[in-house]
Amino acid sequence: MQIDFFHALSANLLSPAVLFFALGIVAALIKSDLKFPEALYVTLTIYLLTALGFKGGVAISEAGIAKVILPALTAMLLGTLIPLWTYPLLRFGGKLRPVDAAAIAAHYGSVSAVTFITATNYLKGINEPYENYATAFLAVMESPAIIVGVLLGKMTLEKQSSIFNGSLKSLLREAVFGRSVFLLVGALIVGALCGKVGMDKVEPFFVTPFQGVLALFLLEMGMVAGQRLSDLKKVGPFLVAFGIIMPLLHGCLGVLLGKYVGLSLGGTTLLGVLAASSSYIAAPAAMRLSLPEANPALYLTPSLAITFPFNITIGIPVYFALAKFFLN
Amino acid sequence: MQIDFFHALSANLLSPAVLFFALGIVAALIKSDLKFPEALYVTLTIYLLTALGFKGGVAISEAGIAKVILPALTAMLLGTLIPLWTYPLLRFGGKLRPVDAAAIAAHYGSVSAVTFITATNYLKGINEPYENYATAFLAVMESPAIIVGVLLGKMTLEKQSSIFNGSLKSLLREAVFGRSVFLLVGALIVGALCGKVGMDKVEPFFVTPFQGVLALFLLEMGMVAGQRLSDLKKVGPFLVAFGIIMPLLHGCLGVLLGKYVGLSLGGTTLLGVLAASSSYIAAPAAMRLSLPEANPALYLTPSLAITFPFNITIGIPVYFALAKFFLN
Amino acid sequence: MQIDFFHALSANLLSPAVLFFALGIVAALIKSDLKFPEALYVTLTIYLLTALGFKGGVAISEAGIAKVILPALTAMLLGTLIPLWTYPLLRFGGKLRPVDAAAIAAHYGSVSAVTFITATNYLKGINEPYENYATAFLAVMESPAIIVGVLLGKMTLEKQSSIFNGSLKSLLREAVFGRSVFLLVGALIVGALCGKVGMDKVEPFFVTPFQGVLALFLLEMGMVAGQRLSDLKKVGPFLVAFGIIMPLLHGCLGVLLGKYVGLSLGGTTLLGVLAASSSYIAAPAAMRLSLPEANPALYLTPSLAITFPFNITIGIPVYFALAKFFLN
Amino acid sequence: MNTHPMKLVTIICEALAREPLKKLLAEVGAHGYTLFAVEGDGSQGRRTADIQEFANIQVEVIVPPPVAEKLLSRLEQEFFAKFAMVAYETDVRVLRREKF
Amino acid sequence: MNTHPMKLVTIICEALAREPLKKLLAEVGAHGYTLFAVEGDGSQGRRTADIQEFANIQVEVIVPPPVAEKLLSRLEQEFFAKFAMVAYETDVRVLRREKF
Amino acid sequence: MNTHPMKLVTIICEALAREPLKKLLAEVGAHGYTLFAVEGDGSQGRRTADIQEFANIQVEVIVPPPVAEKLLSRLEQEFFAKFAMVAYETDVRVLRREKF
Ligand SMILES: Nc1ncnc2c1ncn2[C@@H]1O[C@H](COP(=O)(O)O)[C@@H](O)[C@H]1O
Ligand SMILES: Nc1ncnc2c1ncn2[C@@H]1O[C@H](COP(=O)(O)O)[C@@H](O)[C@H]1O
Ligand SMILES: Nc1ncnc2c1ncn2[C@@H]1O[C@H](COP(=O)(O)O)[C@@H](O)[C@H]1O
Ligand code: NA
Ligand code: NA
Ligand code: NA
Repeated sequence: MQIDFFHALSANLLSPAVLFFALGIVAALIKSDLKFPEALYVTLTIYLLTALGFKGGVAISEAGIAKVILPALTAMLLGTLIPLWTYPLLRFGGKLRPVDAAAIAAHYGSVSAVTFITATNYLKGINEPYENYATAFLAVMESPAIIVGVLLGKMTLEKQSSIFNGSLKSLLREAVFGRSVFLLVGALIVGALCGKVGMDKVEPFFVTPFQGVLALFLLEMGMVAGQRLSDLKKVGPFLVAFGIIMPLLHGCLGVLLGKYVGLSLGGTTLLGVLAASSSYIAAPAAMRLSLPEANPALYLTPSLAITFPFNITIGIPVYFALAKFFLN
Repeated sequence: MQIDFFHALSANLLSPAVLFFALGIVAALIKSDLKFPEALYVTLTIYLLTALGFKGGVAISEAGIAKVILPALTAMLLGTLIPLWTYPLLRFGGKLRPVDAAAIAAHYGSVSAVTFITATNYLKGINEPYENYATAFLAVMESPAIIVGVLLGKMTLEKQSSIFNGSLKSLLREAVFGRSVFLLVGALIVGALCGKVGMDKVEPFFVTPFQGVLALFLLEMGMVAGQRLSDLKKVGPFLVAFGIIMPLLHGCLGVLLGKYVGLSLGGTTLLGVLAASSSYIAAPAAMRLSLPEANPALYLTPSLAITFPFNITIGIPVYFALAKFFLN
Repeated sequence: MQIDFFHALSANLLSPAVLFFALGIVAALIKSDLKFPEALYVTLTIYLLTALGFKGGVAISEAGIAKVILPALTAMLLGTLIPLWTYPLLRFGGKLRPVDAAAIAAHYGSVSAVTFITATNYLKGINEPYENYATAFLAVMESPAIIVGVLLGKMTLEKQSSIFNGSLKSLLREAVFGRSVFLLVGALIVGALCGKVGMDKVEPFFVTPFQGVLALFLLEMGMVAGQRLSDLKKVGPFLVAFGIIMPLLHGCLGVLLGKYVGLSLGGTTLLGVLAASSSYIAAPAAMRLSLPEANPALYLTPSLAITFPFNITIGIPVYFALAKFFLN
Repeated sequence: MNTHPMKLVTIICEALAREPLKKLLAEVGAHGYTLFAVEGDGSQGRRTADIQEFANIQVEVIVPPPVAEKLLSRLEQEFFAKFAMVAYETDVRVLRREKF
Repeated sequence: MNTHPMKLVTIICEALAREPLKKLLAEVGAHGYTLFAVEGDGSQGRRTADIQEFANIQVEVIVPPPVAEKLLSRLEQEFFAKFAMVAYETDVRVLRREKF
Repeated sequence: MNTHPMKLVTIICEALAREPLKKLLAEVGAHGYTLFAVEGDGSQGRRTADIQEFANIQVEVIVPPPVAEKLLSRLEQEFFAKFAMVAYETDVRVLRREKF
């Protein structure tokens, strides 16, 4: 079992995706002048989300929507609930201001698409099958925690000025129609409508080169995360520990739920990964708009500079090992 | 026959390319913040035109130039003539100003590369072979109608100011050396010189992922077209009807000509598509420069928001059905 | 032998990569409005360097580092030495100012990654195997000549002002951590760590479409080089001749060294190509920063508008013919 | 040729402020604006141009002096506390006064 | 250090005007210019940045006051009717007067 | 609402000057800056936007008048000979004087 785990760990650490991520961190640390153009960053994001959604949609059309509903609802519920215990923990354990606690809780209830993709990559690498429609879990887990977090934060704050009055409405709008959810859900529907026939046409673009594109993207994400490392002093030891321990707890929880809704070993791992992952794009953007009083260093840094690298490198094989353990 | 057509129609409507186009329209309608970077838009255009031209060139080198000349000249003639009847129709039927009638006539005589590509995609999807060198028809049909349209418009206008004196010369220059014609013809020549040997080297880049790239591009084009939908009120019912009926007539005409020059079922369909398609990039740019007095809402909106979506979704299977009907 | 050479030459001239390069030159000469977005240029560079480095690293992991060391050190030595004879030749033969002679010497001792990639492409096209780890030679040859050239130039100049005092330190930093060397060496290490297992995952992205991407990139490079052609009058006949004769001499030298360190026919050709190639990105950037007194037209134009096109079209098959001649 | 004095108000801020800002411009009565992406550094840290959501934009808007005053004072009251932002005004001279 | 008064003429217009504009700049005697892509909104509708042919550019050119006057008046006469365009001038102070 | 006079120093130069320029800005005491890529033409030739290393950037920095003077004079002494560059200052009015 232990040997198994180190095997799984090194399989992850020596994959091109993770190594390019490490290279990106090095680039940031030595202040290399390597820089991805913004347009490339956006393009890679669009590609990864579209490809992911499309594949997921095709998988749903094969498996039938009935099979997907229960685990998807479970995933959504999990995302909604996570802020409810992370908030008091941060508020009273971490002595954080209410608005900061709410913002961080939103991040850890929400999910990271890149972490999810890296996990599917990892499963493919070790030839472990998984439910391709798991993308649907990703799609439904992004927004609920953000909404809960913002509501928690709002309850502690006074009224907003005129321009921002509609902010709750625009938050809900963003949660449903925001860039990433829109692309993911849209491509999911397209994939579900096309099915296998459509997949045959676009497979050489959306599927075959996917892992390579991910490796290139993680090089950039390594730079983005690496630039945040210098902010770690600002967040203090409590949040650093939080950024490692909570993913492990949530990973466990996700794995257990995955088992109870009857997912395969691969799917169970993925639900663990989703629960463990924290958002560093959708959630921070929502906080800046809807909880501008919260301190970005406190919510973005742990999520981007601790939890994200931790999950990418060590977390994923850990959640896989947990899933294996619980499923036997 | 009827069953056949609905089969063909749904094959088109359920293809990833067309569904992503629809998704783009939805994104525009709900004002999603999804946005393709300009650099990505330009890159996709460069890729599609280069790949298309290259494949066409290789096909010419296989088929021999002799086979291509007659249908290419026919296509060119068709493009030149279309403005000659669309102009009076718009002028007297639609009661449009002479300069606007001329500008719209130029658009409908010229062609849309994206519509052409989507049609080849469609033929590939239903396993209907076509002359790959048909790209040459696309290349020669873009400019003639634009020149004719501008000449028609100029005849109704006074003299231009100093800076724009050379405008006719620069129009001809643009018609031959403009971005899209240059890329298409250039890649065509490169492909013709390399032949099959060259194709083997670059096939995994220029051919295999082509359909997927098209799907991504149509997502963006859906957004572009969707943003124009709100301008439809400005153009009035005559132009809306014009934007659907003219393509059908021109499609018929193209199909008939395709039959008489001896093209296959696929090639005949493509000539119909070219005749039916209208320009929404090259022609508007030329009009802004050479007929700045014309009203952009009147020429761009019908072409981009009516004819283009109509052709992409319903038109292509219709022209295919027509080709089938006439060739039997 | 002669027939053989013309065969080899035409195989190169009729490859898609070289033909697209020619098309780019045509675009520049006729002042076409075709333009690649900056982000696309940067993306293609990142892709080519990463893919190249990764493949090289995997090759090292297969061949063992021991096999690579001797030829790599030889390549590095060659790069270091080239400025030592080009400088006096330019200074006294060409009657150039010391600082200009030093700058040009730096360019011709350094290398062009694109020329190298085109050469590997060429070898693949004629089915001539080569040591994949030759990328390591490219990686170690970029910087030494730049450092030597700057040192030569500095010795002839007075002290610098305050902001630029650290310029030598920052030059060394740039030489080791600069964008292109960093990406190349970084991807090399990643590839060496992943080995074959990693390659299997990313091959459809980093290897299969590589030649097509190169063709697209050379279209852009043709435009860049073509825009420089009008500066040729400024550089005078000595530098024009220099830009063709020196590559031939250095190509010979590289081929001979390749033979003595025991490389294969393909590898020997590549060492010849590296020696013959001259830098037009890293070196000019370093000169602008570290030898700003040198005249850019004198160093950039010969390298970019003469040597680069010469090598791409005629040079590569010549160095291949030389390698064949010497190895028999 | 007649040129007329106007105010050019320049606002540099994080991209997230984009939509509220556009709304504000409409409310105070600006007839147009120009906008582009920028990089920057300031009291709230460096803003690189990678993640779109965290990038900076520069908005330039030409308005009559009273509108400029209204715009700046609403920025001060409603935006400065919430967004990384710099705003300043410049005197410019335009053709076609009625356009602004 | 000596600074000298110059005019900065800023022109925001659709990208299609680019080449005629460059020609005009040369004709009135500008010695250089700076240009970048922008998004914008104005009386002739929103200009997004997707289709290159329909995008907006901003051109900035530093010239002596008489050149600025000539430039603006020719813009007014020859360009305003044909292109979506805004132009204005600002007083600036430069080093190296002879450069402009 | 109180606006205060400041200087906006605009520097257009080749991208290679970027790091030395940032260093200079810190040395003279600027509290922030804004930067974006531009195309341009001037006495040292056209700068297109393809090869990053040879592109142009525009840097805008708001500073109190004495800092502007220091900045411009150091640019003149240390940068003009080495880099393709144009620099000028404009009078602007800002909110929150203490920010600059
Ligand atoms: N002194 C300054 N000069 C020019 N731009 C500035 C200055 N200070 C801040 N900025 C810009 O305004 C943005 C927000 O500023 P801040 O709120 O100070 O972080 C920065 O990212 C810069 O782009
Ligand atoms: N008041 C304004 N302030 C700043 N930019 C403007 C303004 N009005 C128009 N523009 C810019 O000028 C372009 C053309 O304006 P228009 O001709 O009014 O459509 C617009 O797309 C904007 O980028
Ligand atoms: N008169 C001018 N107006 C606006 N920008 C200029 C002017 N002259 C030069 N520039 C810009 O400054 C850069 C460097 O100028 P130069 O050193 O003259 O080549 C050019 O590439 C332009 O972007
Ligand atoms: Na989570
Ligand atoms: Na047509
Ligand atoms: Na060399």
